[in-house]
Order: sequence, then structure tokens, then C-alpha cells
Amino acid sequence: MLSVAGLHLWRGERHVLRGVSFSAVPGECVLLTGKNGAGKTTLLRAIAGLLDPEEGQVQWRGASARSTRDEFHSELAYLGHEPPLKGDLTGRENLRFSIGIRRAVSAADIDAALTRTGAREFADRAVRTLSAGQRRRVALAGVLLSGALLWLLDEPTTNLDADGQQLVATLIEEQLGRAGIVVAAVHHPLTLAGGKLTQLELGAR
Amino acid sequence: MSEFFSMSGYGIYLWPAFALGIGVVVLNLVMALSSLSTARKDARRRLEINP
Amino acid sequence: MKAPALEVARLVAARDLRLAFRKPSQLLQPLMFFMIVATLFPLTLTPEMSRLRDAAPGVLWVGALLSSLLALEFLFRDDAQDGTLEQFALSGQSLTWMLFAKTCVHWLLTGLPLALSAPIAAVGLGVPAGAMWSVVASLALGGFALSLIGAISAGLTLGARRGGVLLSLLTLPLAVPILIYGADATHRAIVGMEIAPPMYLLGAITVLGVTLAPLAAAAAVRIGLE
Amino acid sequence: MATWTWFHRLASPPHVYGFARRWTPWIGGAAAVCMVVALYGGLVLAPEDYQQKDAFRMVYVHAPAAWLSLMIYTTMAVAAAVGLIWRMKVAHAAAAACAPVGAWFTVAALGTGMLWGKPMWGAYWVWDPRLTAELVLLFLYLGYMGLRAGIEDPNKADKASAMLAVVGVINVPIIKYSVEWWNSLHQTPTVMKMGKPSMDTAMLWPLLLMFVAFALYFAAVLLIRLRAELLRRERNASWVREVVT
Repeated sequence: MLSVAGLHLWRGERHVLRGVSFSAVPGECVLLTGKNGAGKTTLLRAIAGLLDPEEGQVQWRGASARSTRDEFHSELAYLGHEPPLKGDLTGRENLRFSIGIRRAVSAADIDAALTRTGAREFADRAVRTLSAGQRRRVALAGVLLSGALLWLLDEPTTNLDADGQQLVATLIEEQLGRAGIVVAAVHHPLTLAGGKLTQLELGAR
Repeated sequence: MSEFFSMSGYGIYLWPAFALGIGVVVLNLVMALSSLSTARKDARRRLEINP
Repeated sequence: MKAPALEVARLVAARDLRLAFRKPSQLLQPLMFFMIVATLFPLTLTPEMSRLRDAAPGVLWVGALLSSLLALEFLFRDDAQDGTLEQFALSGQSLTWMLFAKTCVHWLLTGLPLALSAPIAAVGLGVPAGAMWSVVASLALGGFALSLIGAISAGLTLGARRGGVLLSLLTLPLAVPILIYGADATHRAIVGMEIAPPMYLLGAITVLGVTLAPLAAAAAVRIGLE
Repeated sequence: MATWTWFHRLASPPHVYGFARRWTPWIGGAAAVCMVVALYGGLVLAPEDYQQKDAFRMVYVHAPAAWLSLMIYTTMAVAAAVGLIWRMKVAHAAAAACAPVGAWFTVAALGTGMLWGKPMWGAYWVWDPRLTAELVLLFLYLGYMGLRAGIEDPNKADKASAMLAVVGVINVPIIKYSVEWWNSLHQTPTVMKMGKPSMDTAMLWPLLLMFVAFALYFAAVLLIRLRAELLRRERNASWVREVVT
């Protein structure tokens, strides 16, 4: 379903991705590990199509992700370092917009997702008044709502308390249960109950 | 000969114009060659750092 | 399953309008800047109305251009910084279409109010009352073309550290035709001549802008987001 | 098959570097010869213009510089478009190489235009439509180089400036037309058409030769700068080693 072949990428002078290759099938979670600067974020952004690799290719459903970009993106949810939310809007307004441009979504769906990620009680406050952990929970609700097959998560557990991290683990398990694919960059390996788990070490010289 | 240089009185405009034109020609040649030599130097330095 | 294009445009517009009205000060600043610039000329050039009237097209148009450049810098920069612009690019919808909607809303919030408030400054520059509507029309149309071209440079300068001055340096040469036709339309309005010829040409540029600029702006934003 | 390999070879930096190194001296030499002969033809052999007398000889430096400034911008835009469409690093390197040379020749065109304008119109700067369009072209170059300098990552700088070059080249004719239109509105009486004086062959061949000389010169300088840009962009590839050491 998702295959990455021989990805080379430079960031300025540094040869960050040196021929990265892996593939993932539905129901599989790929954990990207490696120290800071090893290229975890760069790899995620390259898979998502935000970065053009100088060599190598990302394939989705057998076709090059670049040539079928819009279809690929409609099946993709990317959550970077910063939760993509507008500070002056409330959590609910943010989701109504960010999911609304992808597909029709009802207020009830939004409410359910916010409840699922424990963000419901602060969903109607302006996002800039929320803590980083609370913002992360609103963003996770967005990932849930997107209904995307492929999740690309960049250190999803940052700023989250203990049960927040457990929440991320269960959400990933549920996504794998739905025959989804998750590629997540993590600092400390995540323990998952079900689903196929593979690990990809980056930056090893 | 001086008649040639006077250029029927327009010499004071004509020669600076040609000087400017040829000056830009020479200047760009020099700048191109120096940019090439710095690029070669940097490439050599980069090769030493990570062969 | 995918949201239809009109719905996407409506959502983008609703979002930007709501964001703008949550922080109205940002809307007023370009207008205030325009008013101040317009009042500088009588102070520096001459209080004498007839000479001011000759300078009026230039003052109004250069003032309008500079204040719209001020507003343009934040067209994409805020969204790029908080990661929402990335989600635009990853939404599976046409980025060109969404940025076009965003640019139109930007014009509604900056270009149009500027054109509508221009008569206040124009009175101070000796512009006859009869010419006011033509002045507003020329500034409104020209403002739209400016926003379209400015969107490209706003996208291009996303990757640069300090976008502000660079944005103006990129946009001004491209805005020369708009300034020429716009200022001439305003001049003709002031002297009571027919404003159609320059307005048609300005309209032609705007149509060219509507068709090509959003494509270039989308490509520029994708490059800027790398 | 042949045309495809030609295009393919054009895309490989080591091959282009080798081509540039081999051909630069020849093209440069030819440019120098043409320039000297054209200068001699223009300054000495060509008869006086009945109106402008010897002042018209400034056409031999002004016209080629002005023509080159626009030709370089177009070349830069074409290279930029090729770089964007086929994602060819060599094309982006060529576009980067063009900009400074083009900007300098725009300055030369403006300077010589002003020096020619003084005796003809009585003032160094007159808002003649051609000079005005040339000035806007200079701002386009400065904007291009400003954008390229403003972005650190070389790859992103290449693509962003390429985009600007393409947008710019679409605007050049529009700017030219609008400046002509603006000039026709405010037809200032003093502006005597600085058109090319009707030239008989003795006057014409040096000018054409000078155009050829400037074009060859630009090709040579472009190839030199292209080699520099290729080295800057090449990621410690093997071919760099034997070229540099």
C-alpha cells in the first residue's frame, strides 16, 4: 500500500536521508526512531509530499504519490510538531474548517471526536488560551475525524500527560484495527497491544 | 588623431559610454572567473571534510 | 465524499472573515496608513488645490499600493507559521482554488475598504465630488489586480526570512502596468474625461491575473512550505 | 534516439561541466575578436550620421547592451521554466548564472542611454519609454537576486526564484506596452525619437557584429558561472573530485 524506495534528501549541506526504503501494509504501524536531527521529520514530510526528494520515490497504492497527489492527500492525515490550529478560533471552529474542506462533517461527528480525545470541555475556548497538551488533543480529534487511511504523526505524544500518551496508543491501535496505516516518529518506543509493529532506525551512520 | 578623439565634440559623452560598456564586459568576466575559483575552493574544502 | 469546490471556497472565506473580525485592528491599520500618506502631500508639496489635483492620482495610487503591500505580507505568513497553510496543501483539494478564495477575501478586507474610503483622502487633494465614484471604481479594480499579483510574491517570500521589504521589491515592478492604467483612470475621472479606455486595460490585466496568478501563488506556496 | 540522449546528457552536471570547460575559451576568443572588429568598424570605418554626427556611434555600445539585458532575462526565464518543469538542477544553475550578468548589462544600457541622451535631449535622464522600461527591467533583476539571497536553502531558492523569473518574463511585454501607452499620453514635446538613425551598410555591419560579439561574450561568461553554480550544487559527487583536485 505505502512504499518508500531509496529516498535521498539534503537539507542545506547535510545529507539527511541516505537511501531510506521501507513499505507498510494496512494494519501496520511503522515507528521512526533516531536521535534529534536524524531526519524523522524530514522523512515524514517527504512521504506527505511537502518535501520533494532529490532521489527515490514514495508510492501509494502502487502509483507515485507525486502524480496522484490529490487522491493521496485525501487519504492522508499529517500531524506535525505544531498542532495546526488558528489561535483566534475555538477548537470546534478549527475542526469545522480543517475537516470541512476535506469532506462533509456534522457537528455531532466533531463533538464525538472531541469527546473521544478528551478535548470536549475546552472545545469552545479560543485555542490560544489552551495549553500545549490541550491543543494536541484537539489536533488528535482532527486526525480522528479526517477518516484518513494513512496517518503520519510527528512525535504525537509531546506535551501529553500519562493518560494522553495512553490515548495516542489506543487511537493508533484502533486505526490499525480499521486496516489503516500509521507512520509515527517517536522518541521513546510506543508499546502497542495489537497490530503489526515495525521499527525504522534513522540516522545510523 | 585628436580630431578622432573629439568625435565632433561629442567625445566627452561617447568615450565614457564606451568605457562603461567595456567596463561592464570586463567586470563581469572577472566576477565570473572569481566566482568559479571560490566555488572550486569550496568544493575542494567540502571534499576534505567528508570524502 | 470530497467536499465540493464551492463549499471549500465558502469555508475558506468564512474562516478568514471570522479571523479578521476577531482582530479588527489589523484591518484598520492599512486604511490609517493610507490616510496618513495622503495627508503628507499637502504638507510637503503645496496646500494649493489646483497643483494638488494634478498630483492626486499619483498620491492615491501609490498610497493604495503601499498600504496593500503592508497587508499582503500577512496573507500567508500567519497561516504558514501555525501550520494551517500546510493543511491547505495537504487537504487533497485544489490549493490554487483555496488560495484564490483567500486572495479574494483579502481584497474584500483591504483593497475594497481602501477604495471606498479613498474619497475622504481625495477631497483633501482637490478631487471634484463628481469624480468620486470613478476614483473608487478604479481603485477597487486596481486593488483586486494588486492583491492577485501580490499573492504570488507573498507566496514566494514565505521561504525568505524577512519577507516585508522583499515582498515590495518583487511586487512593485509587476504592479507598474496596474499603476499606469489606474492612475490614468483616476486622472481622467478628475478632469471629467471618459475613464473607459484605461479601465478596460486595467480589467484585462485583472482577468489575466485571475487566471494565472492563483496558479503561480499555489506553486509558490508549495515551494515556500518545503 | 539521438535527440533524447542529447537532452539527457544536457541534464547531467558532469557532462555539462566538461562541455563548458572545453568550449569557454573558444567562444570567449571569438567574442573578443568580433568585439574588436565591430569597435573598429563602428568608431572608425562607419561614416558620420548627418544629424547626430559622431554621437550616433554610441549606438554600438548602447543597443547591444540593451538587447543583451532583455535576451539574458528571457534566457534566465526559459532556464527557470525548464528547471521547474523537468526538475533539472543544471537548468536552475544556468538561471542563477544569468542574473548578475543581466543586471550589469541593464545598468550598462541605462548608463550609455543617459550618456547618449545628454547631447541629444539636453538632460541625462528623460522618461523615454525605452529607458523607463529598461529601469523596470533592472528592478525585476534586483527582485530576482534579492529573493535568491533571501532564502537559505539552495534547493528552495532555486525553485522560488525560478517561479519569479517565469512570472516576470510574462510581465515584461505588458510592462513595455503599458510604458509605451503611458508615454503616448504625456507626449512631452522635448522627446525627439532616439530611433536608430537610418543606417547604410557601412554603419550597419559593425552593429550586427557587435550584437554577435555580445551574444558570444554572454555565452562564455554564462558557461564560466554555470561551472561555478554546478560545483556549488553538486553534493560531493565523484566527478567533482577529479575536476577540482
